[in-house]
Amino acid sequence: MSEQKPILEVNHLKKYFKTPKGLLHAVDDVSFSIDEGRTLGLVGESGCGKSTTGRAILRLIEPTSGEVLFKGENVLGLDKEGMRKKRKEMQIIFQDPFSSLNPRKTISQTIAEPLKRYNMTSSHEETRDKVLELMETVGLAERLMDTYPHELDGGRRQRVGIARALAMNPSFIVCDEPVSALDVSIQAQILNLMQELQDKMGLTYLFITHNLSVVHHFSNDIAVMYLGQLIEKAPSRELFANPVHPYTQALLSAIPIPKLGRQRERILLKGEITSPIEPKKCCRFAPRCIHACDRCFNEEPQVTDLGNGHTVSCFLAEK
Amino acid sequence: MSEKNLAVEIKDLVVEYRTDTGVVQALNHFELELEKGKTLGLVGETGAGKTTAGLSMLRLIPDPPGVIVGGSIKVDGEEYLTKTEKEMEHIRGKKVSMIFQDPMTALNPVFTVEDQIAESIALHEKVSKKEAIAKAGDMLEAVGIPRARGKEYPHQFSGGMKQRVVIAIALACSPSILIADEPTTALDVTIQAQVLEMMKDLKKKYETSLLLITHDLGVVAEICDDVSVIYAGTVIEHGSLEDVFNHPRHPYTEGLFNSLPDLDNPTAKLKPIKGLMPDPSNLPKGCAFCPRCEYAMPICETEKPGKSFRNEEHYVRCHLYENGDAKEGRIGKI
Amino acid sequence: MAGTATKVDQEARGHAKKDSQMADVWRRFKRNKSAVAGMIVLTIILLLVIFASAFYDYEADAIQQNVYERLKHPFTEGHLLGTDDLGRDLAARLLHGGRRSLIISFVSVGISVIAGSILGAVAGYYGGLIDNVIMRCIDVLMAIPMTMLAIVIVAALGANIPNMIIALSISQIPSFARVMRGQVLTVRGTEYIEAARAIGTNDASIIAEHIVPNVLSPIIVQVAIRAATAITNTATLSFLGLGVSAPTPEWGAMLSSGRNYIRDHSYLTFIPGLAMMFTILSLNLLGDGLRDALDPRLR
Amino acid sequence: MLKYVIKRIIALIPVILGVTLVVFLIMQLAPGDPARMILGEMATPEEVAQLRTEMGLDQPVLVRYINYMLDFCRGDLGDSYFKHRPVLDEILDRFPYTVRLAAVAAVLTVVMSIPIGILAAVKQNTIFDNASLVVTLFGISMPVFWLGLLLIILFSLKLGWFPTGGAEGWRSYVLPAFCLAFSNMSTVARTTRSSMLETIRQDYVRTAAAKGVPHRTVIARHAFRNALIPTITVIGIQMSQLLGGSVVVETVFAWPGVGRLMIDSINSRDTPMVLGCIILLTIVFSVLNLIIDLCYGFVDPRIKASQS
Amino acid sequence: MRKPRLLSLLLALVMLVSLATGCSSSPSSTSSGNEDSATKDTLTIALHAEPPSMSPVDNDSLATIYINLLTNNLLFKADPETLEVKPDLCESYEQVSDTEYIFKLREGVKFHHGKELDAEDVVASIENAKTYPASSPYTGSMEKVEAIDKYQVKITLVEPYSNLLYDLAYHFNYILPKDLLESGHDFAAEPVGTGPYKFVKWDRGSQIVLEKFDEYWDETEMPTIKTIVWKLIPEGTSRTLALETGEVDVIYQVETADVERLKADSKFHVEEKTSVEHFYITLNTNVAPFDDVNLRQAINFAIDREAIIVGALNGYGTPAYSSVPMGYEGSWEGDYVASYNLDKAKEYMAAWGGDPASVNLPILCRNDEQVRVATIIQDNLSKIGINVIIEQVDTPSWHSRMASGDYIGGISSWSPSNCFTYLVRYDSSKAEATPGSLVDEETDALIDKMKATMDPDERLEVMHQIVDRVNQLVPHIPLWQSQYFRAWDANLEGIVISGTGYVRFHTAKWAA
Repeated sequence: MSEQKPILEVNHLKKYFKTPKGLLHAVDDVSFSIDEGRTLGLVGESGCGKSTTGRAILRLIEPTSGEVLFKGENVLGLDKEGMRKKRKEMQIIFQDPFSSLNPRKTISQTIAEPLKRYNMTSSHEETRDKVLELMETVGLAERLMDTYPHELDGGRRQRVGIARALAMNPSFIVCDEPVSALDVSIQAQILNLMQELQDKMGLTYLFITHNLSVVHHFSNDIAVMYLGQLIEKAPSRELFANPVHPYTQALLSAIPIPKLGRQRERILLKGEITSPIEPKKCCRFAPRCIHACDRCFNEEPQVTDLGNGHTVSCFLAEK
Repeated sequence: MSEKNLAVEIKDLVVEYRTDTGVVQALNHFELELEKGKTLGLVGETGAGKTTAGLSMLRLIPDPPGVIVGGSIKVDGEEYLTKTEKEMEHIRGKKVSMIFQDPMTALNPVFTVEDQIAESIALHEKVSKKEAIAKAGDMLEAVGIPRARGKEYPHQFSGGMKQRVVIAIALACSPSILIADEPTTALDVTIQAQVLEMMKDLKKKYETSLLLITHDLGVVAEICDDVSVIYAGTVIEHGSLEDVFNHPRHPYTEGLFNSLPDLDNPTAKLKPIKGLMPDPSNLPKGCAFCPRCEYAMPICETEKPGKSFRNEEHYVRCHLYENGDAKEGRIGKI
Repeated sequence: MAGTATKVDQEARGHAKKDSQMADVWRRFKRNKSAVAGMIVLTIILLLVIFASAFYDYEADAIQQNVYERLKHPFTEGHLLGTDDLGRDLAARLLHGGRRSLIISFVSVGISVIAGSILGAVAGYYGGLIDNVIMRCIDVLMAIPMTMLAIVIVAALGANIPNMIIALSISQIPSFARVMRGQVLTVRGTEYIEAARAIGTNDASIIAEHIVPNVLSPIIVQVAIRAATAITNTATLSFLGLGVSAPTPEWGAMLSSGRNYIRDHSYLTFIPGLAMMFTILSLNLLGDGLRDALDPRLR
Repeated sequence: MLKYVIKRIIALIPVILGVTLVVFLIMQLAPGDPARMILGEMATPEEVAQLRTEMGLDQPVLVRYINYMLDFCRGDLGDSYFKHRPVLDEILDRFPYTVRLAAVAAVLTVVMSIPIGILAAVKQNTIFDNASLVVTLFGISMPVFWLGLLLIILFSLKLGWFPTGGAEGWRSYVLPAFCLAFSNMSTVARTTRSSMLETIRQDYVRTAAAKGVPHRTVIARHAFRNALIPTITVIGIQMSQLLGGSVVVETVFAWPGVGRLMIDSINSRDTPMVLGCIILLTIVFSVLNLIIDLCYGFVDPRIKASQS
Repeated sequence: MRKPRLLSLLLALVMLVSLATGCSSSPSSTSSGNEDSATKDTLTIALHAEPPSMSPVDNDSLATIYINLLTNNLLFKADPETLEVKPDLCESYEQVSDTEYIFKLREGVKFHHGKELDAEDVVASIENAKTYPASSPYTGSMEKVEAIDKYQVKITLVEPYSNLLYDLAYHFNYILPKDLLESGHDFAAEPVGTGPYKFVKWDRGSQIVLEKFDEYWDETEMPTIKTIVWKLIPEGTSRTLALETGEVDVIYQVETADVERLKADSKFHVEEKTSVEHFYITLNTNVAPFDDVNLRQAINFAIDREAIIVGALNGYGTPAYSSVPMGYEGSWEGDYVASYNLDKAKEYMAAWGGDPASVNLPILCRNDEQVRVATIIQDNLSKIGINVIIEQVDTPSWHSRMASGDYIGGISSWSPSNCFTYLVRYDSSKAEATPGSLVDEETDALIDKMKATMDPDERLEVMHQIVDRVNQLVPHIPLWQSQYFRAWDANLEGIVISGTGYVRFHTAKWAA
């Protein structure tokens, strides 16, 4: 429905891990697309496969099957050299600022590394200038060039991670829980920074997080994952206004709102999340769903399109 | 000041960490009042000293490097700072219990869940081993875990279930005060909801006074009666939930609310607090928040602000309200 | 890292001062007095041994036998530390002997650290079949008790310095390989390695630039401690008759041949023995000091 | 659990194959011809050649290795070149002594080093911590034979408390076992100390303290149990040191063990005997490691789960 | 953290130093040990190395020889002082022809397992010894051994051979019971014979226990001590310590370093004896220039044997100049013997005429002592321009290099039981066994003559001629004869040490 062609299309992406007890379905037939310059929020609780999806798209983990079309070209088919070139345009920001920077390298060395890899700068001075420029864009003071990660706090380390990702001016960035490890005040600074970068450089984000209030603020569309499957996707305002899948409803009702008088009737899920190993043919949320009928326990729900970008995989929607 | 029935009263508490790289002032004249049967939220960011406050109540601050320099901690009228280690051992787990943040590492991996609960019971209530195990089973049921799973080991439980066990341990001897340090931060939001719900019920059932240490204002709104906002080791604002949420006075409290995305107006731009977290090993002379405060005045750099009261409960430490009138908020006016 | 920094640690640590990483390591190393003492003693020993020929001539004092000067006690004139059963000056043999002992132990540890680290790194990084094959070979070497392996090799190839170096290094390779493999496995899982792969870095430079610098500190500690063990092992080989052949001076050989005179001329054992002990002690103290100074967790 | 033990025993076979191959090849490199050693200087070349064929020494190395392994599977380790006795009998006569000495030394190591490790951790950076570190360092820095001789002089000759050697009665165990234990103590003590320091910092130790558990019980019950695992690993590795070190101790204290036998057979190029000794020590070492792994399971339920 | 660690370092050092001084001070009185010797009825002997086997025929380790002296008897035995051959199990003998002897056995001699000794036993024993190649020098001469009747044995020789009686007195020809030989009894593990002591048990690696054989046939040398224990102590210093603490009563190999201290202590008796163990340099006569006798004589005269004794052997040993060790019945120096005389050495060098600088003499040594000796020789020969190179190798490689002729010089040693066997070694037939040995017809002829002459005095004369001949050819440069040190408890009496250094314990007894 939107005229722009999607920059990224993911079709039937699967990733299974071999475990002693059988195949673990981490990502099970996930499909979605993101238009250029927009942000898709990917939410779900721990163990739902959102992080694996992000890494599989960039082939940091080799997916089992599926198709990832970036600007029309299937990334999964590329050979080593082809993939290396494609990595210039597809980058990633990590969650833990403490472990995503090499403790033995100074800030300027870390940021300069991508430039060196693709020899985008010919001389030492040019590299230095480019690094300074990047540090400027992410709000890092020049004097920090020769400091080591252990001397910086979480917020500034995350800025270094972003600078490193921007070095090859990519067009698409996977953000894997970029602010979850930060304090509230620093979190806001980083989110604003990412917003400005998107507006200025037309970046496309896949924003992975478990914090629903942040995803609502930051993304244009939101996709909800449960146990390796994408169960609902919609523009963020539509999803919060009219959640269809029972899990999405429970998820949204569980958000603690920092305002008085807004406490809503909470939907408490019963039981625990089931095991993703060798899952049966059924709706995986059925054991915890209050509306579950026997159809939910025997068939796998198909994706139903409710119009203006709102899709859901639940038998309730099919009626 | 109406005569409140105080479970915990902390006055003028100063705690320092003396390390080789310098002296870290974790708590500077920290004060706190927890009324019996009420829940007080202690809100602050990393490094503000919230955990140190909780630990000093139980005298569990690792020494070295931690040192309680001065101040007083009165629980039900008894001064805890002068008690001997033996006396504290009888208090911990009996009168005052504490829950910690990360359930993954809070339980000892080599003992069964049942043993770890029964240990606390056997310590404080002169009961036989068998009775302690039975009581531990009851506690498991109370936190929603089938008694039969008592024989299992921590690695066989999910994060949420482990936190329930930690709560069962803490409440095993029905303490009068429970300190919860970020109990649900490490949990998924649906599990967090279940645990918060359970904590509310158990609080009523055992009439425990709860000190909830957290950085999540949403959780505070859910469960707390009063709120204290801590910054660089000092309580800069305290009041009832309604006072602090609807009438925030201190610029830092206001900055916290502005840093959070507003579900009602999601696309509104965030107004973060500029600058960095304060370095506790060399705090500024005057008000600790001064370097990051938009309303900073020259006096802020030199003197520490005193308390200004908006009403009986609600006070704020900020020079903006120095002339004693914190009723009309000055924020935005200057 | 095991045991994430608990809340209290973060509050206690505050912001580290602004200094480069090496300076930081040196500052924390300086605080550990016994490690500094170890380093000073080791430097003195090294200087004495390196400049041995400045004090005593190798041929004239350490090798030349002088039958009529036999078994003189320490502090007799002309011989500060006395003479051995063939009338050779003990101080001269101590210094020149030290040169051989340290060469044997440092070179053998050098070989085993390089070979062991490469094996461990490859096994740790690539995993799968390679890892299995390498680790099974390491298990075979580990299964044979270290001293036995050295003994068999020296007995087979003959007792001279090169063979002893080979024997000692082969028997130390397993410990380095296992330490390196463990470290590489931990580092390989971290996010900055994933970040390096995300920007298209190939395996070789990931190992060289990202993995090796971060696994060096435990290896350095192992080098100090293994060098100490190598010295004791040379003495054991000498005791079993497989040590350095006479008349070359070497601490282990001097201690071993001096043992027959332990009753009446005990200085023949105590002088080389104490020299070995001080070297080993200081190496171990240095190793401990380095371990604490380089441990990122204590930062 | 049984399945795990069987799996480990099967895994032992390639190790033994590897060990025998390595030692067999090394022994071939050695100069000197056993037949000549047996017949002495005066034997004529024909006599030597005849004996070589008799002993099968003239066949290519690989053929001899395969024959050796075939016999090995039938439990026949061949005859010693010199002792005119099957290798197995000779070793089995001495085997109990080596195992008993190693066991006593191991117990002594554990009894001496673990308490020191714990106390050094609990009383970190005090006099005790440093003194214990230095004393244990003496263990590593003193060559075993020198320590042995000094002990004999002091305790047997001067004080007469213990015999100078031999293997009669418990008193003859004291000095050799102490000698072995003292030289292995340092590594175990240091690992115990560092793993205790590590465990004391863990969250569950603080949870225990918050329960009102007295400090001493927190250390003994909660911290120590978790600190045991890395300590047990090191004890396992030290076992191989123990078996290796016993060669020297057996010589100094005239102990009728396998170590001493091995040295004599290496010097006289008695390959079957050398191989026999090494295989046996490898089996003992691997069995010890298996026992130690099972101890893990006993101490830590997570590992027990992975084993069953 | 700062002070305590340094303090504890010093503390530990003080402790170590006190431990050290404690040991090296003069030996105080040993508390335990040998006061209660009167009631003591065992004799404990320190054993240097465990014998590979106790059978007399399949090895020649010293320990086995000493033990077999107690458990077995021979037809003839060597007299401890004069080394002459005397009858032992055989009562009398008669030489019926050049190649035939008849021996009359003693009657009523019992084996340990009860069987009475008879001629069949002698036949079976010698047949058994013949099956072992190593015994050929001592059994090769006998063609046929047969029992004429219950107590008489007839031996027919291959050719006239004067040394038969000595051969029959050598340990290969111990008399073993026929029934056990046939039943495959393992003599290696359990010796059985007619000797004064019988075997009790062998704890491998620790001790061998023998017990008095009450029905021993020889009343003149009846054993008194009930049990003899051989205790294995490999480490020299530990042996001396065991003696001083009273755990052992006899050491038959005392470390030279401890000799002075034991001599000074009245509680112990130290017996010093020159052995017949003869040390010499074997020169490879196939390799130029060592095939030239003048060069060999130059080396012979240039070596200072006194300095070797004092410098390399701690003063314990006697210089050897003749090509056969002194102490045998046939030993002889004669007038072709060398002495330390540099001028004569230079004369021989001139006679040889070659350029000394071109002469390189690598000497193979097997242990520290031999290396010390070679170092002194290196110093001596440098004075006549010859360059000596010291090569230390371990025993197995020493044997294989000598046997394969891959040597120029090597320090060797030999100590056979009599002069006859020693001289046979200079026969050219031995040249294939050790390439580079003497090959000389005249010497061969003299050796054959020695074998054939039966008359002892005549044979002695021939031996002396052989010695003179070899001394002139000097294929081996004699160096020294080693010194044996035996030490035992002063309360012990009756221990006999023979000329060849063998120790007989069965006559030992504790003083009253």
